[in-house]
Amino acid sequence: WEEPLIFELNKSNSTRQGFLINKDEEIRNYITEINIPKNLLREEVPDLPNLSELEVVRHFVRLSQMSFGVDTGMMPLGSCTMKYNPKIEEKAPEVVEHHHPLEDEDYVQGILEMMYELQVWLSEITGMDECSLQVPAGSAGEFAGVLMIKKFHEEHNRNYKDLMLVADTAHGTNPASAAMAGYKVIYVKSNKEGLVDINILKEIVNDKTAGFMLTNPNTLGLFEENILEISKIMHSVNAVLYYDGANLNGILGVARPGDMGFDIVHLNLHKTFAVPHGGGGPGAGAICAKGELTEYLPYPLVEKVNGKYKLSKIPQKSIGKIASFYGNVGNLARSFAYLLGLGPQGIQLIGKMSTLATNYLIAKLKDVKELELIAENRPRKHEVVFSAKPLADNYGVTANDIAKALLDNGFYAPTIYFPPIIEEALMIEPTETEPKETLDKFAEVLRKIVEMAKNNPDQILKGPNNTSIGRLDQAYANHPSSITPTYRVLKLRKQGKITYLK
Amino acid sequence: WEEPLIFELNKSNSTRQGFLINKDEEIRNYITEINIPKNLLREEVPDLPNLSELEVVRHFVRLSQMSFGVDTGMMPLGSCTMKYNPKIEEKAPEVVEHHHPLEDEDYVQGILEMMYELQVWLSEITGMDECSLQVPAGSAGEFAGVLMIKKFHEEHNRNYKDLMLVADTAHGTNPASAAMAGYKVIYVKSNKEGLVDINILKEIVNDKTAGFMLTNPNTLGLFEENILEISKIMHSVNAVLYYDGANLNGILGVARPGDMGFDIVHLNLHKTFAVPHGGGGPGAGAICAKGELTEYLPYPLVEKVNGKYKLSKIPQKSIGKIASFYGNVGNLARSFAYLLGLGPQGIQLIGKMSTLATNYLIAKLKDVKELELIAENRPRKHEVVFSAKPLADNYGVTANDIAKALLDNGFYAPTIYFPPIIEEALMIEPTETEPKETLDKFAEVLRKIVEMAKNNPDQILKGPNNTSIGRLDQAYANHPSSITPTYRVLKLRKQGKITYLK
Amino acid sequence: MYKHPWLPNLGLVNEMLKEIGVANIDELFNDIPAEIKLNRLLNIGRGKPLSEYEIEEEIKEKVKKNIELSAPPFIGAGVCPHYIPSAIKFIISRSEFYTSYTPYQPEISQGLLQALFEYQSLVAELLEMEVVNASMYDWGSALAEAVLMANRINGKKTVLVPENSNPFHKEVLKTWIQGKGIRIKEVKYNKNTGEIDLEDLERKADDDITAIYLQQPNFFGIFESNIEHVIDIAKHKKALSIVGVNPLSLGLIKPPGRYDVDIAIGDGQELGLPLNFGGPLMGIFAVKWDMTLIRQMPGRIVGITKDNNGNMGFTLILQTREQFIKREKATSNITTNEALMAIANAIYLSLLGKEGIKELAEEIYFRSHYASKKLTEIKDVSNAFSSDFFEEFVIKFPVNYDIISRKLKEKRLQGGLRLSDKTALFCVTEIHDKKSIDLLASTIEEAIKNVETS
Amino acid sequence: MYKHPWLPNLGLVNEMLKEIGVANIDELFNDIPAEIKLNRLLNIGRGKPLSEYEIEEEIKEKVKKNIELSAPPFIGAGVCPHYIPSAIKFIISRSEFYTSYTPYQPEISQGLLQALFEYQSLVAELLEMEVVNASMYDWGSALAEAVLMANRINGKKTVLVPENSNPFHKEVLKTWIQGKGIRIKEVKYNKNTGEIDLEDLERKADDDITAIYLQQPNFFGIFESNIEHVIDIAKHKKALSIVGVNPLSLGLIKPPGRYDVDIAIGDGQELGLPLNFGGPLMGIFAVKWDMTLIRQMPGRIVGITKDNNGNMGFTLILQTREQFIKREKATSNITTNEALMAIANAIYLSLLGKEGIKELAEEIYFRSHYASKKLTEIKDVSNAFSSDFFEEFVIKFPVNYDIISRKLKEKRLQGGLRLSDKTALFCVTEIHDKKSIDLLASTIEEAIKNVETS
Repeated sequence: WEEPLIFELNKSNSTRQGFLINKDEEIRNYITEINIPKNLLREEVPDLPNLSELEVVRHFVRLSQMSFGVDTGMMPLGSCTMKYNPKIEEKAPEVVEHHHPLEDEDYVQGILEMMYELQVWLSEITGMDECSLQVPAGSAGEFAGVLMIKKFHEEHNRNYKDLMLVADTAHGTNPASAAMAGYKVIYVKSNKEGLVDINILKEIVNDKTAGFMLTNPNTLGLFEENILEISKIMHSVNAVLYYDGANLNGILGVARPGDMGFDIVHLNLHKTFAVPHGGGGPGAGAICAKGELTEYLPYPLVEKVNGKYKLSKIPQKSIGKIASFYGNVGNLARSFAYLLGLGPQGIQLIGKMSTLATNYLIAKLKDVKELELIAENRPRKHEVVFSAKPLADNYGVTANDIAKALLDNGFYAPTIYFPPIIEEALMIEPTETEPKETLDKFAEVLRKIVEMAKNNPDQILKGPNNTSIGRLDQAYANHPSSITPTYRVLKLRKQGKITYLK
Repeated sequence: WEEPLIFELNKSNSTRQGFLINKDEEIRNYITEINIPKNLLREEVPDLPNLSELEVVRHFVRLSQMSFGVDTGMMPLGSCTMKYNPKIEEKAPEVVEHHHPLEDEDYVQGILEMMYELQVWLSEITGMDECSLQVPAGSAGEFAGVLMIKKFHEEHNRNYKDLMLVADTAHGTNPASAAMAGYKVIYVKSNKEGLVDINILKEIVNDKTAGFMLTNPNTLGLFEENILEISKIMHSVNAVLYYDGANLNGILGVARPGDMGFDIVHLNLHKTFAVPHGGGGPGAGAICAKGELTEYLPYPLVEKVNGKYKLSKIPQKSIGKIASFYGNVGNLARSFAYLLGLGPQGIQLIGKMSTLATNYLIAKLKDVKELELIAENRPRKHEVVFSAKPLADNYGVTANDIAKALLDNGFYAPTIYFPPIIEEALMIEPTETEPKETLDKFAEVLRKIVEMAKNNPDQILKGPNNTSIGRLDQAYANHPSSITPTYRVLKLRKQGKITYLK
Repeated sequence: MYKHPWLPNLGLVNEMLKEIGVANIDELFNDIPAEIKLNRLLNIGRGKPLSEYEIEEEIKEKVKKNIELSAPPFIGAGVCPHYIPSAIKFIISRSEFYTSYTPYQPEISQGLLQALFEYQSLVAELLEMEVVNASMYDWGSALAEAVLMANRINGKKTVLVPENSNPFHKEVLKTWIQGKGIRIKEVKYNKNTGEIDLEDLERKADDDITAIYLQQPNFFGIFESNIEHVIDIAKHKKALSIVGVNPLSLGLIKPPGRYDVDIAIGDGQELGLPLNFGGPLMGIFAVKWDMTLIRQMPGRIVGITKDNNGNMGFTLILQTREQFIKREKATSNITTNEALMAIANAIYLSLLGKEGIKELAEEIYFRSHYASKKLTEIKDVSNAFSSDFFEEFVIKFPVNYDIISRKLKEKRLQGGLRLSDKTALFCVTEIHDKKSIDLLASTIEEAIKNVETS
Repeated sequence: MYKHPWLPNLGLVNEMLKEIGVANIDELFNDIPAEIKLNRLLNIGRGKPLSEYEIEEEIKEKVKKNIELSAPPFIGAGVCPHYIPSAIKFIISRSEFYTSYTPYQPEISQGLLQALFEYQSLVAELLEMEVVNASMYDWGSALAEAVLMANRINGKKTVLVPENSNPFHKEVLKTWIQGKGIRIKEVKYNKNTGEIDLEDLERKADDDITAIYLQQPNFFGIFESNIEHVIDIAKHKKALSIVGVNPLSLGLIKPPGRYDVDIAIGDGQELGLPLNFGGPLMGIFAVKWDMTLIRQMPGRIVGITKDNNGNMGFTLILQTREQFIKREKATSNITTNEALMAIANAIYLSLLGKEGIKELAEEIYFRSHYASKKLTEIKDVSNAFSSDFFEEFVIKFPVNYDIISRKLKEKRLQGGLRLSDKTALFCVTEIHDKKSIDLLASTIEEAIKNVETS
């Protein structure tokens, strides 16, 4: 079905309002005038829709029904860790919901204690000395980490260090974050096994190397087994080894970045620690460091002073604040509840069971020759990347087509075309929360799609067919003559008030 | 799509559990044994499914997506008053949620005050002297009312009164309730205008008449304009005039049953006062009475004694208790919030705006000759009943077929084949909460369906086509050889342990 | 008033009137005699339509006028506090369930129908009975409907009800059967064990009994150990057997289906519903595989069927028993039931699973026995009955229970239900922790000591 | 551990290992060097997996360790308490929104995409600007991204920031621009009016300024009355103009689009989000219809397109700016944003409508002026600035504000934000009722009197 734009619901253009404003008559008798200078007053009311509560609720309920979440089915989006979000987590924001970030600390001891415990737990989990919860999402964590590296070198008069190494399997956010902090980015090529090529690394690394941004397991789901040597190489030139926590799920409870030689770690709480992804956000993050680097963490951290929790800890050389206040505390509360539910015994099973799920899925698909694997004898951790190149080459069915076919079969699609070193990549992360039955079904559907791609490629190329709309035109969406980022643009274009975007 | 039965999700038959039981080890050290006599112990664990939280949540979320509520679209179910349920109502059950019905009254003054206020407001709304909130739904209210009539006559030594009059347009619950109370039911025929035939009534009424169960406006949406005369006739033989509140919405704030001469009134709070219908329940009700009859109301009522609210009011000749405790208090709280939001000015508009909506819909359809109206010049109140007899006679398209066609067009269906005096009845109640745009769309779709019924009846007879399943086989569902009311029956039948139902 | 969030057409009145062809709304009410028109505002609410914010403030005020207890109430009498998994409220709040109605149109309500079918099926497994309806209002009305049903089947006019069954349910029963002239005959219980007095039962079971009712565990929380015997008597007297059960206890004890009872009833409140000050509750109603029973069963039932393509589907079945077809000959007048609560029960049982229900029943058993033990360790305090119990139990005190109640109130505790001057019925579940139970015991001990020393 | 509600496959490990062809799970970790394997339990949580019940108890304990205020906090600084209509939480809790992710596959996420498009469109109307992205983290990071964007466009290295703009946002700005070597030059404000000092601005606006930032109303709640002038200076210096707005104030005052600003930013927290102890907030980011600006804009944008049958649909547009295509050349590193909060904003604005937003802004205006008046009626208490204000305002006291804070604490009130020894910034919205405001005023009066009499 199809739902009109919210601006087009009230066709009769009648006066409606979805909730009433509570007006205090006594106060209005007391303050009778508005004294804002005339030239500042709004002349035309904003063109918002006038709707009753029913219309607004029904509209958005219908829109929701045209969406897909983990609660509706498996979302094997690689590197996104779309695990199930336990419903008990939704009680946790009660701790923070009604409190202002600038309230007297005595009013918010419960919140601060929770943040303190989370700081301690995340340090323990990562093997780092200290964590700051400032960062509202993963890429903000990366950015903070890179700024820490930069300031660290500046404080040590190593301003000449202007190169940031990034693995060629890294998430796109890594180079973007490094660039935002003013670094030049050097990509480190992977070897045939999909791992950092140590020889190349040795050649690249020099005195100008500021740091190396790595995720381990990497985006192929492979554990960088030479991590200790990598660490040695980096530290030999005073470079900082940075851990991108996006892929932590596959080794959670099994190994810790801190023990591998990493100096800085960022975490995506919305991935590894089960904060719901909310259609793109809000997430939550943490940025952790070891040794001297803890002095550079974004402030403030919670500390316990004479039995009272305070937001007073400001690391000596802190890079500053990343967010207006203390990060996405509402979501920190959700992760807090999640960790309570796991406990020491539960958390050690996350890495194991998610890795088991990935390798099980691989095993179920190992005889499908059209889905190629790099380093096929290596076990994967949280995810696996198949290449659908044989299908693209021989039948014209691309990774994108396979993605659309999955949508038609009750599954969300994997991450596609990533990492870029794998052609026609299908990046699949099943997570530990999908029952074996669902993994079996997913493997079966993927197998069926591959068969169909070979026998009847046209049908796949026409897909998806079961979704609320057919395959969308990306060129039209982005063309300067038709690009429409808001309803306002649509209206103005119709009125001839704006034209070609230039 | 299709969702397996919950018993068939865990195909691997593995140990799973959706939530953990909190076990107190200290207590288990203290109480170490279970001393239940051996012969009482359960031998086989119940055959419940073993599922993770994700599986349970995903299963029921998917099932919900195969359902339809007011939040998804208009539900014109006649006499069901499927109005929009404001979301603020969902805060209201906080007042009652965690309180036990037998708690000390000092602990629940907030609840009791709310119940007290609601008793008073509902008395004011109905024009009655007193209301009891004991009844968990409408038919329980009817039953209570009829029992009151019975006891009232018994107390006055009128045991010979064993006939209960019921209008032939009445809801099926009226005769059912009367029969449950031991009355013989006499149907009062309607005249050509769809109203109680006064002449017939006069003929029927005699000393044995215990009461008359009437709804006004009746199920044709017509106001019984002779209500004062009816009342006089009934009272002349000491019979009780009973008001079925199912149809109150159309005159809410405009006229009151108490002022019409009714002695007892039941209310469906889930209809008139916006309690969500919950897929069939829970509802909430009230039973109200005037004068002497208040002494027969089900107990307990809330009263205010020295500034304290108490559940101590037990009408002198009370028929007793209808529910184990005090009715569906959680839903009373929702109606309480609803009434606060309406206020005196809002509530008087409910009857007007719902009546306006009905007559508007009629006007939009008045040129559709295939939808016939009895007493077509009379204004309707909350609802209207069309007869699709011309379509059934000429094209073989029945009211049921039209209902299915509506499902295919984004609407729920009207109530059909009711009241029985109208052939091929389509009973439509739009309510005051549907925007004019929706009414227009509904009229347009209905018009389109009528056209299609004439031009291409086969297509309609094959419907519905857009629903998750095709038209269902009622004979198979009810046949003694295939009837399957539980999964247990399905299993036992497969195992040959049960056969033909006899 | 020209706008209100719940009234979308206030600004369109004239336009709509024009389409109708009348001048004003009042014309649509011309058929109402002038003398019964209201012509004034109703005196309800707070004198004006409140904004959402103001409604919420009113609700908060009511919450504040209640008192929050320092521990979950130790009172039960058939309605007991339990932990409710978050998934339940989450699911039943989904609009498609919550704002829907009785699935008269099965094709568009398959999800709702399947959920109700699953409720029926899950409870059927718990009870080991074949047919379960999609809910009655509560245990009390389920009992009443069971007796009315027995009367419809065998036409007899006396029902035997033990004195140790829930008095609140009995009150409801009494109300409901008065119209049909059915009499209740009460059966004594053994004052030592707390179980039903079989001799008295046999004595009273004459040929006019329509049904025998038994509650397991009974109102005192005591396990009845002679159910077979009771069922035998019923069969012998051609009366129906009705057994009321606490569904959670069935994690430990034999289900009614194993005794070949005719009708099993109970309340689903303990399967995932809040206390709700006593409502909504959730009446369970089940019968065995017998056409006579099924045909006379009250309430809605969902069954499996097929669509025109042979796909499995769900629909309401046996509707010819219902009031909208049978009118005064219907098996019951019930239409609106507790469907959403039935779905809550289904979710709860699905989350618990085979092992969970056993673990939970055990935990409740342990905690209630711990509480009983702690209380009876107090000097002169004892168990009123000797037989084993589940969740609820009766304690005998050396002082008037009112004195104890008053003391408990000082600590914002809700003690058990007063049964007599010196006895009370307590309820202890998995949400009463050791600390709370110990506080209950120490407070009671203190109250008793105060009396002794004063 | 053989079962856990969030780990469905614990009982299937062997079966799954067999399919894989390894003997145990550890084999799957053979590539991890032994010396970095953990081999012990992590010391987190409460030593064991807690049941849901126990988790809830822990949450309740944390809630109890907070203190519930006797009135909504009178503190703002850009994050203000408002009434949140129930429909918002209800809708954003729908699984299909809540547990979904960035709509990489538009065909299956049309609802989510449309909701985000509607957010963009509603805010566009409020701002009267043509392009709005689907959210930044918060106002602070939106400001930082705006300055980084200006720098990308014109390569210049100084940003002018008024002293009367929000210091918390400035802190964030400072952090974010350090990597690019951009400097902040602060512009003074008029100590009487509280508005920006135009002379100082002109003085500091040299050729190296990349952008000029202005906040309206500013940090002190004061309306800036010379925005045109500021924009002119920016244009003249070929710098970008960035205006930060309180979105609710736009119910009353002229939107940034009317001043032809290049970039408008703000926080959606005041459009239907709880305080959340400062997060999640919701960064608004908008630009005018200009290709250079749009191409350099950070964050995700949803646009209209067509499907292969010509039906209108929605998809992410301009993705070539983003990190997953452009990597180090991306306009920003942002991926996860505040999408769900954007939907909350969209619902809020849809519920408010044209009239509602004006009424609400007026109500806030009236109440904040009432509070200001009540406070300044106290002897020796005055407004710090003379220009008119909205929602927030600065009050000057005759005594040290710490003394006042202490007194407020006795009544469980949260006063304004201390700006100096004797000034504080207060926030008053539609949820501060007359009673609470009067209590605030009387408590402060008492505190001052106490000092005078002691």
